[in-house]
Amino acid sequence: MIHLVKLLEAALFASPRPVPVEELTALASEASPAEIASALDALRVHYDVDGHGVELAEIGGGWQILTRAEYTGAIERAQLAARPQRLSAAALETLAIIAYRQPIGRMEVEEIRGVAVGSILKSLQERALIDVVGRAEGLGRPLLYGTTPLFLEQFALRHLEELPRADELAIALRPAPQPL
Amino acid sequence: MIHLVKLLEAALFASPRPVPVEELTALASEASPAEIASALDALRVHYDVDGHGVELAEIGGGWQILTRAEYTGAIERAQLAARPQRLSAAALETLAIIAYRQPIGRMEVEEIRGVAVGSILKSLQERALIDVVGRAEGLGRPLLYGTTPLFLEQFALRHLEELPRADELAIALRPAPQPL
Amino acid sequence: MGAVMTEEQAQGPQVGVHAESVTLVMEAVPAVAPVQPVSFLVDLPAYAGPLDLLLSLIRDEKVDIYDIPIAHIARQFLLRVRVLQLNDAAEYLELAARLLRIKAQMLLPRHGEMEKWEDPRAELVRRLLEYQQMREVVDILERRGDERRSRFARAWLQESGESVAAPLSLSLGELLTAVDRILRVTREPTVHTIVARTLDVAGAIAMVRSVIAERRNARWGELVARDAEPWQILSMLLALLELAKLGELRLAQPRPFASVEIEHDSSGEAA
Repeated sequence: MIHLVKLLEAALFASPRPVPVEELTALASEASPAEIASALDALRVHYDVDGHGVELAEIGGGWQILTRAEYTGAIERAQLAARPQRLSAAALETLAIIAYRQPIGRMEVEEIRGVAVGSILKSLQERALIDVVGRAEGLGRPLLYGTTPLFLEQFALRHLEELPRADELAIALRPAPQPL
Repeated sequence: MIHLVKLLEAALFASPRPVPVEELTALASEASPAEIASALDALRVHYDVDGHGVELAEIGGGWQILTRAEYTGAIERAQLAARPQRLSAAALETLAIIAYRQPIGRMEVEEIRGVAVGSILKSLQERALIDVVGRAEGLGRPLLYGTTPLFLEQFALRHLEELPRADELAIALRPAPQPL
Repeated sequence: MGAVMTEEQAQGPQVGVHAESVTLVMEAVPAVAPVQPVSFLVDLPAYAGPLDLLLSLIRDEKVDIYDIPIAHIARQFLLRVRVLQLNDAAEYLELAARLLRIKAQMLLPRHGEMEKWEDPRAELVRRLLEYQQMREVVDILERRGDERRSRFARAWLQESGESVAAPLSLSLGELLTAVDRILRVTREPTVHTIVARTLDVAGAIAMVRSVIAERRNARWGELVARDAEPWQILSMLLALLELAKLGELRLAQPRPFASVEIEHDSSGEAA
């Protein structure tokens, strides 16, 4: 590959979005637009003829290097198999509150976290980390949530009492005293 | 290029982070680890010999395609990508201590550095270079910190053992001089 | 500073010190003995902490780290703290106080058996070496970090919808961090800030010994500054009790709430 082609390859690789030709000319002021165009063409041909896992594509007025479609399925499957997902900070906080305060209703969790948690509860339930364990007394008999055996398994705990600093949290997360 | 090399190239291209070896193995279950290793080698040689704008690097327990250093200046000037900021001297000192002494608590870091590090720990944690890895026994059960995979990635380390051992440093700790 | 100085420090604020300004500074610090006027321009970079400042001082003055001329270095340290206007940084003042204490300890007469004499500088040397070792690692990290920063990774993010089917990665550390976040934002009264300050009983013992060796007696109020922090008061109290137990001094309080009187115990010496 000639220098200009290598420079374009590096730039397209490092850019977070498709790069229009005008911006590519800023890379090499000595190169004419025609030279840039022919270098792009050389890169495209190199990827196609030489047999690469990637290809050069023109998208939305710009140029971008993309993985070839035939490999995307295998890549996604490998990611799922090898790269475990992590919970978001919000989901972890919700999970922690439920772990230490169960059984607990959605409104109490929202009081502590200060934000709505409806969708988080749903996704934690889909992941089988929490489940509905009953209904509270009182108006509307709201659902109460608790952690599942899978939750204990995830943290290698035998039972809930093994959670560290339970005493501190029990105090901090105590329900507010009822008005008389 | 043979199929396996193209598949690996596509997977490495698709990922902004180093791809862990397990994920590469999951990519082609029919290929042996030796075949994966030799395919990676073929890709590395192809990039080097054929003259590409990118190269293959082994980092943080995985493999990653990176642009060659000689193009960084031009890419930055064309504003197609920006380099991350350097860490402050204080943050680097804190990171160095954690890398060598992990798991380590805040007070021990402060003892070595001679200054308070609370806010630095917080910002290193926000940048995902360190994380809480547990709690110490004893009063207050202080949090213990360790480095993350992103730390290895940002300092181009294959693994922690690539850092020199404490006794290999030029200033190995000597016993205090004997009184005359 | 040589190889240990980071680029960041080199780019940090530079303070040029002329002989005149040093003289002015000296007048403002009566506690520091006057030094020969500095007749050359000194460039002082920004420091990452008191140990960094002390270490570069040792390097600049070309003294042996295993045999630090403590009086001279303490004077230079205080001078730089003044010039760099680090007076408000407790960490710098704490180290300055430590240096002065070591200086006092060095002046103590070493009676009798020399083998039992412990170099008061030993702990400081150990800390300096440990710190210097860490700075070496910083150099390595900085070099590797710069190398990595000179290469770009793929920036474009492929769309991949979050799939519930993927296995979960959960650690107790993550859960505990979440717990800490909750504790910080919920009930503020239950969150205590614990100040990281260990007691320095050994330092207090050394100070009492040096005072008693010189004057035979002292009063509590003379050993503990009025604005002393709790850890200093506690350290002194423990030091006095320890020394009384060892028979090196006697403690007496003539009447309730009076300042405690500390007296050299000569009976212990005779025994």
